[in-house]
Amino acid sequence: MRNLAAVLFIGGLGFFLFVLFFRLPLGAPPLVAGAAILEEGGETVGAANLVTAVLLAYRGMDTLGELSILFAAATAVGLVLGRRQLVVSDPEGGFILRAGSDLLFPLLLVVGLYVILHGHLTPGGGFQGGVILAAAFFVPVLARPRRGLDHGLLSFVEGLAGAAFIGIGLWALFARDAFLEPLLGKGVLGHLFSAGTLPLLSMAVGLKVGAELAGLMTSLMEAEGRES
Amino acid sequence: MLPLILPVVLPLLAAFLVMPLARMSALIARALGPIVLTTSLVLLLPCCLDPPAQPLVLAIGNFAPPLGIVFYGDRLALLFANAVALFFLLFWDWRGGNPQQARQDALMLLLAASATGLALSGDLFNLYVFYELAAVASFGLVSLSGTGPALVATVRYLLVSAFGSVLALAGIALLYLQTGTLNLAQLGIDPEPLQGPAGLLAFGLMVIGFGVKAELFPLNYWVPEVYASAPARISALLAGLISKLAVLILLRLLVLVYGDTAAPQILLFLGILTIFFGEFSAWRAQDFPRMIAFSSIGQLGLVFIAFSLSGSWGVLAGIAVALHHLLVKSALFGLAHRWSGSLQALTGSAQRTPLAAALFVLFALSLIGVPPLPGFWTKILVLAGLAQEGSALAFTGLGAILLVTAVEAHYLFRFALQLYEKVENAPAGFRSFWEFLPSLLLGAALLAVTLRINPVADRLRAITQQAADRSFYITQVFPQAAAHRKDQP
Amino acid sequence: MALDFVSILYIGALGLLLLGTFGLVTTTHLFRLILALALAEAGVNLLLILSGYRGGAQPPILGFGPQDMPMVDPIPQALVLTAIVIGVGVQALAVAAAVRIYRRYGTLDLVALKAHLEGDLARKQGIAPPKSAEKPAGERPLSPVPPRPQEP
Amino acid sequence: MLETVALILVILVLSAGVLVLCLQSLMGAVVAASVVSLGVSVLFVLLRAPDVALTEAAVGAGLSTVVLALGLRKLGLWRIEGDRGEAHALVPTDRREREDA
Repeated sequence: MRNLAAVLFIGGLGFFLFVLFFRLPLGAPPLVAGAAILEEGGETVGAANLVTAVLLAYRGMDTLGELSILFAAATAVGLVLGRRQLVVSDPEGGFILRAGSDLLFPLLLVVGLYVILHGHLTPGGGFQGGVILAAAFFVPVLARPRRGLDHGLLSFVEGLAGAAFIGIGLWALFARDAFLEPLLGKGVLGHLFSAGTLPLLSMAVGLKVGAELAGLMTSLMEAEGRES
Repeated sequence: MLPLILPVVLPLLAAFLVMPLARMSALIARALGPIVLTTSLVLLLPCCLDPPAQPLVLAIGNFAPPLGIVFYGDRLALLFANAVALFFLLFWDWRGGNPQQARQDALMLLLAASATGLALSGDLFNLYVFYELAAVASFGLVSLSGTGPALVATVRYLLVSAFGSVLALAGIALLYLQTGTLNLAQLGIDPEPLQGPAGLLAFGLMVIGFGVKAELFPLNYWVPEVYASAPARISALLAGLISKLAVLILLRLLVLVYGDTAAPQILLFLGILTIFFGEFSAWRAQDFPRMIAFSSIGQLGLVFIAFSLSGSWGVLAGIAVALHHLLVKSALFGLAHRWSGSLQALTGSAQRTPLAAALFVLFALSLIGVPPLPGFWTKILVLAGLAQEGSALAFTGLGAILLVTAVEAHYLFRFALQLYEKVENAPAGFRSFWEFLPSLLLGAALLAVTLRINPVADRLRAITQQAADRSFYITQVFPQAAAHRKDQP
Repeated sequence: MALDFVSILYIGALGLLLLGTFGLVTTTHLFRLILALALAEAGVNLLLILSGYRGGAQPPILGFGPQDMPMVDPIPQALVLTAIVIGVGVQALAVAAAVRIYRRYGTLDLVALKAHLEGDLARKQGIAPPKSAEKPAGERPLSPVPPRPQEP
Repeated sequence: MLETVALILVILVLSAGVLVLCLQSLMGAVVAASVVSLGVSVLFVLLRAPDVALTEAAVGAGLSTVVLALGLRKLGLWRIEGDRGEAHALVPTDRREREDA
């Protein structure tokens, strides 16, 4: 019964979508908002990477929402897994793992920061760099599980980075009467110091995402919790 | 413009800061939430009591509408934004004492911010983001007790909700593919291409997606377990407030784009199914939280039936039913805080806590629609609208509402009689009347509305007039589009 | 009909979406449901990116290719970035809850879990546990695992 | 040329997707899911979306695989027999006895 309903629903949906396919302007969509951004994005925002311009300037509110969602998820994971002092049963990694992690840590850190800071110029940005940062901090945990990560410090970084994002937005609110309007000079298109406050926002996003994901992975790893 | 942006942003800021602050001073961290919510209320209340003639429109970051995100605060949106601040203050966990208090407060604040955003945002994808934020925050809050049932209920809710989000996102992708814009007003400027099959499919997907939180029929089987295992405060907020905000998204789409299509018929059909499912399950329910959870599903079916009525009548009826349900259902869940057991175990509760039992009777009467309580007027609005419609489906809806009203009356009276039964050792119930203070306040509000039904009705008509007017919305967001329209009639 | 580039991708996106939906509706194992959800999400993300693609265009990065070439729409790309992040957040939460649930009930089968859930709720609220129609009384949903005594 | 690459990738992604749903080993299914993500991220490159491709590769193929694998490890569930009910067999025997009593 359940499967029959499923097949019917999926068949119906698939049929609809396939039939509609011939009416949809695939491959030649009506660019409305997109065309305008392509035209003026570089000048108004000053970022060469227009995706970053959309993400942090035009649709900055979405990015704030996205940060909040990740924060909510991390908070809920903490709530679900409990906050007891957990006994980590994993043994110390072998020499190769430990040496490898020592080697990887600074490399990943630099790459992560590079990706974050060049978000407005090249593909990548706060979020992608943040994932790399999280990996940088997670690899040593894999090698030496007992040392773990300081969750207090992580929540501090997380909170302050999020507050910094909103703070930059509020600064614009009071300076120009528009929340999240990019401030500071736009600089020369394509230079590192350009696009006004965008790199700062990117930095905040990167730190927040990095701290959140690192915390998430470590708490999943440590979740040796007993029955509640 | 501050009333539009700060009620969304300040709770987010506070949520980010609660946990670091809690490490320094628990007191400050605890005070942060109420302070922020009160600030929002102070900012919003003047706009709601004495609404500006023109809606507040705010382009975030000063990026002109189709490029950036727009916040649109007409009377309806401001009313809901106000209700968010008010209800979160009412159902705030004032007592505290949870070992994970900071996390819980952070999630409450995130939920408050997302709810305000849902009321105010005028951008489809931004609405989706706020909707997801509301979903994720509520997952955390529902599983607050950490017991097995709470976790299982959360996971079921999470899977249904995530599936709904995927469908809603597919709908948004289909819309974007056809129009190249996400701005609601711009979608409304030229709705004709969207009224074909592709547009209707997109609408259907979004109805299913956003219908998850609005407790609409196919995807609402998570409701009873979640409301039965979550803390009653959270159930009150989810059933009362968040479900209405999900409905608000669909209302905007209906008014701006899909008013003249088959979409209202879809809603009417789903609404009838929802109302049957909800009320008959409520009739069979054996415990108090699940009874009112199912009854909440039934009421939302009524909301959808109301919104399917054509023209501004439907909007008026829908808003009236939604506001009435917001008031009554939040209050009933406020009572569920202590009355969490089976109906049988609550027999004779009126002996110890007569005030709570009286409140229940008051809300039950309004829910059934006994005159002169507001519930009566809202039901009359819907029934009159359905009678005017005249189609076969509309008459089916009419019959359905009358039938389920009888069912509703039966189970609510049955329970009310049980409450007043004389028994030897009556259940303890509430320890003090502080425990149902929110319900008491809401009951007083209900009585106040009953006594001053005319001014309230006038206010509702003013709200509807703005909310039901497609070209009004478009003109407010795109003044130049309106001028363009006048040139070529 | 020769398949062009865009239709191939459209079919791929649709296929992923439908596969994921199929998995979501037919599976009852919690962990596999999480995976099916990821499939559906990947399909929708592809669909969204596809809605901004136009043939013969270059990535929306200034100074990346020749000056006057048309570029693809950057908005859907930003949307998908947001959607991916949301997806991973929800996924992590689901995994964490699954871990806790498995420790509590010893199963990840949603049908069994639903039975446990109703039994537990019924016990908490002091009502008769729901009778399942298809099973005889002896094989009613197992009573949930009693909480293990807390070690000091 | 572009069509051929796309076709191969789509077939790869869809078959990996089928594997996700029907592989017995959950770890295998997780790996298949990460193959799907990787394939999709290459498709994003073909669709001129380098930012998204980078994210999908980092998140879908990396982060989410790590999260799922960590979850599986915590569950002690590298492998299960069938999808329904049989998972009970994983409960320690003493606990099962208590349940059955």
